[in-house]
Parts: sequence; structure tokens; C-alpha cells
Amino acid sequence: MSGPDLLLTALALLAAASGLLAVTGSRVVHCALWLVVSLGALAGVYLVLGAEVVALVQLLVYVGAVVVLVIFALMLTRAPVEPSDRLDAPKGQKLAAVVAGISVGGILAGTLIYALQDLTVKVQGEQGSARNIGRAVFSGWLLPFELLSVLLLAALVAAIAVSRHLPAEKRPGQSLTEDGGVQ
Amino acid sequence: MLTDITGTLTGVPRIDAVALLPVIAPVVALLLVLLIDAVRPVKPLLNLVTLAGLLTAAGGVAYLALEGTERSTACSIGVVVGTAGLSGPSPLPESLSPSDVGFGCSYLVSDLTLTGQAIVLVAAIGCLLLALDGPGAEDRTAHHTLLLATVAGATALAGARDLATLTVALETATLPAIGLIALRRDAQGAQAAVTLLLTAIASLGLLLLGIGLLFLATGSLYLSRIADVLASDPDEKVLVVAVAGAMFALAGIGFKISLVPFHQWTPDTYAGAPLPVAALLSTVSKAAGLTAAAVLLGIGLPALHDAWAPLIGVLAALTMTAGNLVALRQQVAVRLLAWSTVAQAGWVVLPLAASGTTRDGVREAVAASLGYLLAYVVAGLAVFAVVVLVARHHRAGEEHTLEAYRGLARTEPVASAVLAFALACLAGLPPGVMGLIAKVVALRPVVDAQLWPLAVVAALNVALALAYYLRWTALLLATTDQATPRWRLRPAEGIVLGGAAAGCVGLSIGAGTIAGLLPDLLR
Amino acid sequence: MIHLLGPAVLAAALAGIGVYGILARRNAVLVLIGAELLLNAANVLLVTASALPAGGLAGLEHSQTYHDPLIPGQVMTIFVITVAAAEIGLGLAIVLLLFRARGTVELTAVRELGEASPRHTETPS
Amino acid sequence: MTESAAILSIVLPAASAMLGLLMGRDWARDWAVLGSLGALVAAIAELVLVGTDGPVTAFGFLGRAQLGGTTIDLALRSDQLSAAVAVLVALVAFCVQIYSTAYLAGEGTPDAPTRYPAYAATVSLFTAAMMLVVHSADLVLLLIGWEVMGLASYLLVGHHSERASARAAAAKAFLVTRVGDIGVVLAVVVLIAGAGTTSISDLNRAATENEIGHGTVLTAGLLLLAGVVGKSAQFPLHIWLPDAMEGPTPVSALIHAATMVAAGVFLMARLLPLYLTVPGALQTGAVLASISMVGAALAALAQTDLKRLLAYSTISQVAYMLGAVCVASDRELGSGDPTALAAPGVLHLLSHGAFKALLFLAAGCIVHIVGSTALADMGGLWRTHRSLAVLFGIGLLGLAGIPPFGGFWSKEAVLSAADEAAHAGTWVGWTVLVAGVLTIVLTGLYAGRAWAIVAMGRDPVLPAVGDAETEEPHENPHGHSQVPVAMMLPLYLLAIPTVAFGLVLLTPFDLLHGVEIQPGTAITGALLALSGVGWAVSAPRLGTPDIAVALPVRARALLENAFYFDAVIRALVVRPVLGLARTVQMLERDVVDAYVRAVRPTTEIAGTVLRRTQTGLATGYAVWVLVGAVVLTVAGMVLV
Repeated sequence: MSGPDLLLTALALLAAASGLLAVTGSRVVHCALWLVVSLGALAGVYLVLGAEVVALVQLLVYVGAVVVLVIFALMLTRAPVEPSDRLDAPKGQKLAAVVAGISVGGILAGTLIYALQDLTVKVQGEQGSARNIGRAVFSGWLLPFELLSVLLLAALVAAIAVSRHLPAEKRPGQSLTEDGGVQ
Repeated sequence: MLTDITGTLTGVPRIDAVALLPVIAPVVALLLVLLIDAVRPVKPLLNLVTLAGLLTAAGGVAYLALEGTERSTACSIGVVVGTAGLSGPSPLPESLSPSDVGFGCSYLVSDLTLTGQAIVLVAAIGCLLLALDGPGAEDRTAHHTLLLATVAGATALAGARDLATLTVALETATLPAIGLIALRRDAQGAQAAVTLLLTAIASLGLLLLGIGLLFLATGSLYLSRIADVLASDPDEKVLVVAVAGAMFALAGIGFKISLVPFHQWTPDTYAGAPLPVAALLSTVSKAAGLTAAAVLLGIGLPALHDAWAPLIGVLAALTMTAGNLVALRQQVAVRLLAWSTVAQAGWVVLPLAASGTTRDGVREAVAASLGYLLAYVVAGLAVFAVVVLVARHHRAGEEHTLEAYRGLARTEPVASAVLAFALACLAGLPPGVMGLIAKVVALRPVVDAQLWPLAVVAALNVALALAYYLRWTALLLATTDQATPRWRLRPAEGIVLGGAAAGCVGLSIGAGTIAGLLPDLLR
Repeated sequence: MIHLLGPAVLAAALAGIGVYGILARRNAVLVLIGAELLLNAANVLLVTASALPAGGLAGLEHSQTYHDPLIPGQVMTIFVITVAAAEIGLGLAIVLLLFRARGTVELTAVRELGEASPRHTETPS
Repeated sequence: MTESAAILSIVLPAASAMLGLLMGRDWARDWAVLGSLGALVAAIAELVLVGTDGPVTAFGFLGRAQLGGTTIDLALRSDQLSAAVAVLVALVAFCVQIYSTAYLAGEGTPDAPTRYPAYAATVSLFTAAMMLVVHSADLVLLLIGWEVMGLASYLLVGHHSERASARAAAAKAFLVTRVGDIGVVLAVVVLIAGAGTTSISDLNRAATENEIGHGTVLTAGLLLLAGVVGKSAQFPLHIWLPDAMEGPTPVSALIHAATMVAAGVFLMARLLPLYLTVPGALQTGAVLASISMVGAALAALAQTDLKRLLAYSTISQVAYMLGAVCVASDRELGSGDPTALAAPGVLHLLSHGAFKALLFLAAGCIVHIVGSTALADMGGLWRTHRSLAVLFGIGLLGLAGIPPFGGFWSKEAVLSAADEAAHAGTWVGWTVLVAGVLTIVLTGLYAGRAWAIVAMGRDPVLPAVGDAETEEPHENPHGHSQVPVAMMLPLYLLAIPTVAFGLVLLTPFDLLHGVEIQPGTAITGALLALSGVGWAVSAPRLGTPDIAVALPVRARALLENAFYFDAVIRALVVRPVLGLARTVQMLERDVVDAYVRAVRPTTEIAGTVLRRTQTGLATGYAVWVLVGAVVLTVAGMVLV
């Protein structure tokens, strides 16, 4: 095992273990923090695999933005800070979750182990540089990129519209009930 | 001895604005809507701009269809040079074509593209008109923006020829629709949105895992390239990874078409969403899902036909049977529609089960699927138009049961006639020739491929579905003591009702349209 | 030289963990955390695959290797991260809406839309 | 010219149906009668033109439909078969429309409105649909007419919808014929898929030249046979017809005796070249026809209700036609046109149409006089209404097949055909022949019994007023002593073909060239029929006009209830499915509702289980998605 291999293994173990803690923890805030660790470790994995821009985006978007959002959401929904046993679904559902998780992971792992076995590659570090990625996006992936901006815009509009207060509460005189929209 | 070849990209791809008009027009309208809202939100203007955007897109489809040439756009361009042991770059060997080294086009205007887009746009215009005065009219800006984004995603989906565009377009057709559901901003709307959201996220995860596996196997995101690699008799390992990827991706798209077992969100979400949005989900969204499946399976993965075709058959049989069985027991109109839409989903994908490995076989199957989809969308719009009207005039609102239709033929003979005819079309009962022909069209490839068990299941399901469609129709004619008030028909709703009815009748007379769609579609 | 099996198995493990997280949680926000992990599993798979020379597994048979200037795997990963961000943003907005309307984000507590749910009524008046 | 006549014969009744409905009560009568008269004129013109100009095999009607690679040409055809049947349909329809103006005159009572405009329009609609069936050159077009006929039949059986029994009968007719109709729909689908065409002439040609797979033809043939059995009320789908007598009597005459029930036979005759390539389907038909023939005749023997007696007799007689067509595969193909082999069946169709319509309309007059359909309330018609009795008698003679009346010739033609097939040495021919001969005796018996009870019988219910009607109110509150002229006229009109049908055979047109009557068979048949009638008519010497009384009580009950087949069906099919309570409920409900209920219980459990999965728990739904993906993937990997 070479140095990069060892590093990769360590980061992978960290990512998997903290991911597992993030979905099994009984304190919501801890779960969010374990998610940060897991996603951060993944950024490391990307770096080792030669995808530096991806690693950067991972840190910026996920660790920076998404996790903050999640933590805000946890606070806004008055999630309990102390350990709670009401975070997990009922037993039957949990059993189904274990089965589904293991089988999805198992199938993927089985397929990949069969396909990759002891395949090794030389990491092309320069490939994932910002310059190359930028050129690739604007030369080859322009259409999905532009479409992505529409998606983001629409998600933004939707999130804002959804987050506004109920119109019926705001203007009680002018309601939608004529059309049965709001009970 | 390995030779290293490096490629160089030579610039921004040419974008053919005319070819992309069906995608660009809704996006431009979306931006205009936001702009108008920021400057001075005049309601009629917002409606007008949105409608104009959809009509422009439809005009674009019509123009491209009339023009008839195949256009491809958003193609990656560049030169590939070898550098192996040489001092300078040398030209590419003759034996390699650009597609061999990974270049391709993201968007293609073909018959498949245009048919998918036409169905989406017809449905979207209907849903927009239904929504103009309905619930959520307060949130006009948000509603129109999200509807336009959904449409842009769905039209882009039909033309997408690489997996990145496909994924992004699929999400663009899904996420705004979830936003539309949540626009009700009450508990039920939120719950309906959460239900769809979680299914959509889980499905997105599956789709992306599938795409990851397909990419791992073939090294490309371009569907034509994937098809070539898989058709060139690859290694066992490649095949296994690709099949796993194909199946994950199929499972990731299945929820959009409401295929069993990915259908579970459907009834709950329909029940919790505003009715015009439910109409959108059952028409635009389903059309998007089917085009996604057709593009992925028909263009990208025909070589794996042996793996996916039988499974599609099983899914289709399960879907129509489960949908019909539960629909039999529904009382609430919109829930009945939800389950019937599940059942119809089975019919929509049924022909794909019989697509052969040959180009012609796949073409015929996809054409039959789209033909059925067209008939379903037109009839579905007609039914939804009447249901929206009943919801507006019945005290139970959108949760009205079928009892609300008792004796409707007396007070609203025209709307009842439209509903009865559309239901007959959905059931495939003789006056609804359109539906009958569509069912025959959908069954034809199955019978040709001699998949008798599947054909028998489908035939039994026709009988099963008759029961609830007839029950509904019969209620229209039943006697009632309740005096129902006459309706106030708003112009927009009148247009949808009349248009959809005309569509049902027109397609019943010119049923050849359904059967003769897409002379040469698969690119 | 790097073994690719490691990150590939990591992707599988994260997928399994993500699936478990989506299914086993009652709190909607935590469900979204599980979804994040599932999407990240796909990302790891894409980045891993992108470390192969162009042509993927099928290309390994050929004598020539080259590197795809379009870097599809990594570009796709960035797209996925963005899609996921949009998805999570809207998702959290909807979860907050659910909280405002129902006072809870426990999915087991807000299920009147289900037909088999005890809260469901067959024929609303 | 021929084309225009054929199209007019379809369009005129359809237009009169529409106009009659649109223009209201005052005009309904005129439109209905005019429409059917127009159709009659058009049909006669068509028959003459076909005779002079020869047949037209296909001419455009509703354009064509493109179905994938299959073009469906919604065209009509006109040949002697269609023209002859069209004349019969138009004639009976015309008679029925005239008859109905009096039968359903007035507004009725609030409890039992007559609803004449709707009734007349539906009859016109039915006429148009039957004309469409008769003239269709394509199975899809035929199917449209077929369905409209079924719809009109349903509406007319349930015409007195204020009566629970009428609603139940309509429901039963709808459900039972639907079972058969599904067969026709499936057959069309099979043919489109397997043969790529639904054009009747193409199908016949392609099947004869072995261009279609044998399996396809056999499947389609058997499926179509199911439709024929349903529509023509043959065993085991015959149970709807006796109950359909709840409809107004003229409707019974038109739809449930002369035309619609014979449409199945017509369809078989049309597709005979196709059927000849699959003898298995014909043999099945022959067996069913033989069972229907004897069984229904036995049941008719013990009926206590005049209309039900006639209904069972219809089943029995239609079985003759079907049997005649079904022995075709064992007969020698003479002049090359295989359709000629169907000639005996078609001949019986035509003669039966005339005499059975006459019988039903006469029965309607009798019911009008007596105010009841029960045989027990009738008697002495000969003494009270002699001319009506004579007309009724002519009908019965036709039915019994006494020479020289209509039924004799056609029935002997059928028997001769069966005889020929039997002498070719096949069991099918023997089966039909034996059943046919047996049925002749039975027919004579029940025809004679009807005569003995109705015309002779005990003292009449009414005071003997004869044909010299009195205006005085009479003792029977429901009956009338006087029969309106509009109800008598059609009887005279229909009596003509019944008496003079034999003349057709003197100058047979091409269609009937296949008809041969062997003297031996004919004489035997006539003697048997005569002996049957003689037995029955001599019954009054037993002290009762009803020969059925001579039967043991048990046997009588068995026959009267038609071997309890209804009950058997109920026990074997309906009850296990529905449960007794649901059966009762079903009969009370509307037709469609009944259908829904019929499917429901079988699917209830499945539906409930599936509904259970809708827990409302969003992550629970995700379980399905993810597990579904796993199953799909594993299955996919197994498949590759």
C-alpha cells in the first residue's frame, strides 16, 4: 500500500464512520456536526483523487452552506438539544431501513468489487484544476450548466414563496376560501 | 505500450437558438415574469407573458416539426492530439473519430424530442389555464415562475442527449413542481410536498448512482457514446456495472411516471396538492418522466434491452393492476384520479417492454408509448378540467367525492358530456375511440413480440378499469334530489374544457395520429 | 498509483448509510441529512470513475489511453453538488412550512393524507 | 346507386332518432315512422339494385383510421346477404314503429309514463345500428354498430325503469351480453395484431389462402363465437333473453326476436370463409346450438307466460340458424362461393324474423286485450277476436313449420343441410340433425299448446264481444276489448311474408342458391311437426287446454325454470363471487353499478391490501422506492 492509498483509506474510514454516526446519533446537533466531518473527509478523498475543484466546491457548498442551513433548520424547528429517542422511526420502519441500506450498499459494493478488483490508476492531478474544469464546463457542458441556473433560480423562488407567511393569516379579509384553496 | 492522447477544447459551443426555442422561450418568460413582478405586478400581464412563453415554445416546436431537419446543438468541439513520445502535437489518427474520444452533442432536435415537447406544452398550457383563477392565484408570480421552470426542464429533457443534461433537466422538471405543491402553504400542501420531495431525493440518489455506474463502465456521459460502447460487445465486468447502473437509473426515473413500486407518493400528493398542480403532475410531469425513460433506455441503453425490457413488462403489469385495484375502492375524485393515473402509467410504459434490440423495434415501442401518452394527456386534461370546476362549486371543494357528480348531467350537460367522453377515452370504451385506439397501439408491440402473459394482464386490466370509469359515468346520469347551482364558467376554464374535448373528439376521428406518430424518431 | 477499490467501496458504504438515514429517521431534517449522504455517495462514485482514463472500464481494453478534456465525472459532480444544494434549500423551506403548519417535523405525526393512516377520512364532509 | 341506398338505410333511421328527440313529443311519432319507412324503401331499393347491378364489396363511409401499420378502412359493403337482412330489419322496424304509436300512445300515468319520444328514438337508433352491422365491410365498424345495438337493447329492456324487474332485466342483459362482447373486442384486437387487417373480405380471403396464422384465426374465431353466443342468446349465455321480455312487447318483437339476436348468426355467415378454415370453432358452435335448440324448446313447453314462451322459442329457433351455419364445414362446397353454405341459416333467419315478429306483435295485442302476459289469464281468443286469432295462428304455423308456411321451408333447408353433413359422416352433422328433428316435435308441441290455450281454451275472460267491439267498459280493469287499427295493420303486413315465404324459393336469388330441400327430410319434418301440433291441440280432451299439465309436476317445474340454469349460474358464478346479499343488492341497482359491484368483491381484498401500504409516512414510501430499486437491479443482473 502506497502513501496515497493509506491516506485514502483513512479518509474513507473517517467519512464512513462519521456518516454512520450522523444517521444514528440521538442528538440532532451532533448529527449535523458528524455530517460536517463526513463531508469534510469526502473533500479530502476528492483531493487525493485529483479533483481539487470538486473538493473546494464540496467544502464551500456543503460544509459552508448546506450544513449551516441544516443547523438553522434544526434550531428553527425547535429540535431538542438533549438526547432524544423520538428521532428514529418506529421499529418496523427501522428494520426496513437496515435491510434497504444493507442491500443497496451491498449491491453497489459487490458490483464495484467485482469490476474494479485491484485496478490501480495514476492520478492526473492537473486534470481537475480550476482552469481545466472551467474550460470543460464552457466548452462541453454549457447546456446543463445554463439549465442548472434555471433550476437554482426556480428553487430560490420556490423556497422564498413557500417561506412567506400564509396569505390567509396575513389578510384575513381576502381569503382563498372561495376556491377551496385553504380550509 | 500505451499511447497518451490529449485533447484540447477549442471554445464555446455554438448554440442554435431556434433548436432550443422550446427550452429558451419558457426561461425567457420566467425571467420576464420575475422582472414584471419586481417593477409592477400587473396580474393580466403576468398571465399573458406566461402564456406567451408557452405558446412561443409551442410555435418553436411546430416550426421545427415543419422544417423537418434534424438539428443538434450544444456540441462539445475540439481537436484531439497525440503526444506520445513526440516533441510536438500530432494530428489525430484517422481511425479515431471525435465521438470515439468523448465528444458529443448535449441536445438534439429529433422526432422524439419534438413529440415529447409537444405533449408537454399542450399539457402545460392546459394546466396554466386551469390554474389562472384557481387556488394559489394569489401567488401568481411564484406559480407562473415555477410552472415555466417545470416546462423548461421537461422540454429540455426531451432533447437531452447526455446524462448531465438529462439529470439537470429532470430535476428542473421536478423541484419547481414540488414548490408548486407547497404553494398551498397549509399543512396538507406541506405534507404533500414533503412526500414527493423525499421520494424525489431518494430517486435522485438512485439515478445518480446509476449514472455514476454507467459512467464508470463506459467513460462517457453522452448517450450515443454509451450506446456505442455497450453495443460493441464489451467485457463482462463492463456489462455488469452498466446493467446495475441502468437499473438504478431506471428506478430513479420510475417515480416520475408513477410506476409501481415507485408510485406511493402519487395519491397522497395529488390529494394534498392544489388540483391544477395535480393536473400538472399527472400530465406534464408524467410526460417528462416518460421522455426521460425513452431517451435513457431507447437511445442510451438499447444494447441492455435484455435486462430492462422484461422488467419494464413486469413493472407495467404490476402498475396497471395495482392502480386499477385500488382505484376501484376510491371515493374521493382526486384520489381516484391519482390511482387511475398510476394504472395509466402502466399502459404508457407497456410498449417499452416489447422493444426489440433493433433500432426499428425500439422506435416502434417508443412511438407507441408516446402515442398512448398523447391520448392519456388529452383525456386527462379534460377530466381534470371538469374536476376543477366541480371542486370550485361543491362545498367539499377539492376533497369532493364522486357523489358530487350525481345527476350532474341534468344541471351541466355539456361538462358532463365532456367528462363522460373523456372517461370513456381513458377506459378505452367504444365511444372514446381515441382511448381504444391508444390501447390497441400500446398492445400492438406486445402482441407482436408474443408476450402473451403481458397482453392478457393488460386485457384484464381494461375490464377492471371499466368498472370505476363506468361508475363515475353512471353517477352523472343518476337521479338526485339535491338542486345544484349552475356553474359560473370562467373563460380560461372554458378554453381548457373545450380544447380538451375537441382534442378527444379530434383524436378519436383522426385516431391515426396516435398510431402514426413519429415516422423516424429515435436519435 | 492508487487503488480505486477503496473509494468505490466508500461510495457503496455511504450509499447504504444514506439509505438507512433516509428511511430510519422520524425527524424530517435528519432525513434530509441521510439524503445528503446518499447524494455524496454518487459523487464519490463519479469522482472515482473520473480518475480512470477516458473510456472508463470499457476503455481499459484498448491499447491507447487518453484523457477526456471534458472531464465528465468531475463536472457532473459539481453539477450534482449544486442540484443537491437547490434540493436541500427547497426541502428545508418545505420542512419549515410543515413545522409552521403542524408544529412538528416528525413525519410519523403528520400523516393524514395516507389512506391507511388512522387520521385519514374516507369521505370528508 | 346501391351505395346511396345502403347509406340511406343507415342514415335515415339515425337522423329520425335525432330529429325525434330534438323536435319533441309532437313530432316524435312522425319522424319515427317516416324514418323506418325511409329505411324500408332504401333497403328494398338496395336489394333490387344488388340483384341487377351485382354486389359492391367496399365503399367509403367514415373514412379510414391509421393504426400503426394497419389501415382500418371504415367502409360499407352491399351484397345480397346484407340487402336481404336489411329488408327484413327495415320491414320489422317499420311494423314495430307503426304498432308502437298505438301501443305506447298517450302520456301514461305518473307512475308509469310511456316516454314515447325517447322510446321511438331509441328504436330508430337501434335500427340504424343494426343496418350498420349488416352493411359493415370492416369488423371495427361492425363492432361500433354491435355496441350501439347492445346499448339500445339495454335502454329498451329497461324502458319501464320505474319497475324493479325491468331494471334488473336490463342489468342482466347488459352484463351477460357484455361477457360475450368482450370476446368481440378481443377478437378485433387479435385480428389487428395477427392479421393486420379487420376488413371482412380481406380476412375471409387471407384465411382461406392461409395467410394468417392458424392460431390467430382460431383464437379470433372462438372469441367472436363468444360474442355471437352472447348476442344471439345461446347456451350458456342465453339467460338474459327470457328476462329481457320485461321490455315493451314491440321491442321484444324487433330486437329480441327478429333482428338483434339473429345478428350473431349474420356475423357467422359473413365470416364463414374464415370459419371454414377452423372447423374447431364451428364444431363448438354446433354443440352449443344443439344444446340451445333442444333445451330451449323443452323450456318453452312448460312456460306459463306467453312472452317467455316466445322468448325460449326464439332461443331455440336462433339455434337452428346457428346450427345450420356450423355444419357448413362438413358440407360439400358447391359453386365455389363458401358463403352459399350459410344460405340455409340465412333463410331461416329471414323467415323466422317475419313469423316471430308477427307472433310477438300478436302477443302484444293479446296482452293488450287481457291485460296480463300470463297464459293462465288467456283463452277463447278464437271466439272473441277471430281475425287476431287467425293471424296468431298463422304465426304459430310458421313457427311449427307446417307446410306451406314460412318456417317449413327454411327449417327443412336447415335439416337438409344437417342431413348432408351427417351423411358426410361427421358427429357434428349428426348432433345437429338429431337435435333438429327432436326440436321439430317439441316446437310443434309448444306451438300447438300456445294455440290450444290462447285461442281455444276455457271460457274467455272477456264477455264474448267478437270483433264487433263495444264501447262499454268491461269486467277486466286492465284489458281492453278493442285492438287499435295501428296495432292490427302490422300484423297483416307481417302475415304476408309468413304465408308466402315459400314463393321466394320458386325464384331464389343468388344468395339462396345453396339451399336445397330434400323431399325425404321435408316430408318427415312436416309429419313430425304436424304430430306435435296435433298432440298439443288435442290436449283439451284431457280436460285442460294445457298439455304441459300432462307432465309430472317435478318435470314441469324443471322445464318451466329452464333446467334451473339461472340458479345454477347464480350458485356457480354469482353467489360465490357476490354473496347472496350482494346479489339482491346488485339486482336493485343500476346496470353500471351492478357491473362495478360485480368486479368489486373479487378485487376488494387486493385493493385493501394495497391501500394498507398508503401509510402517509413519507419515508415509508421511500422504502418502496429503494427496495424496488434493489429488486430491479438484482433482477436486471440476473437477466444479463
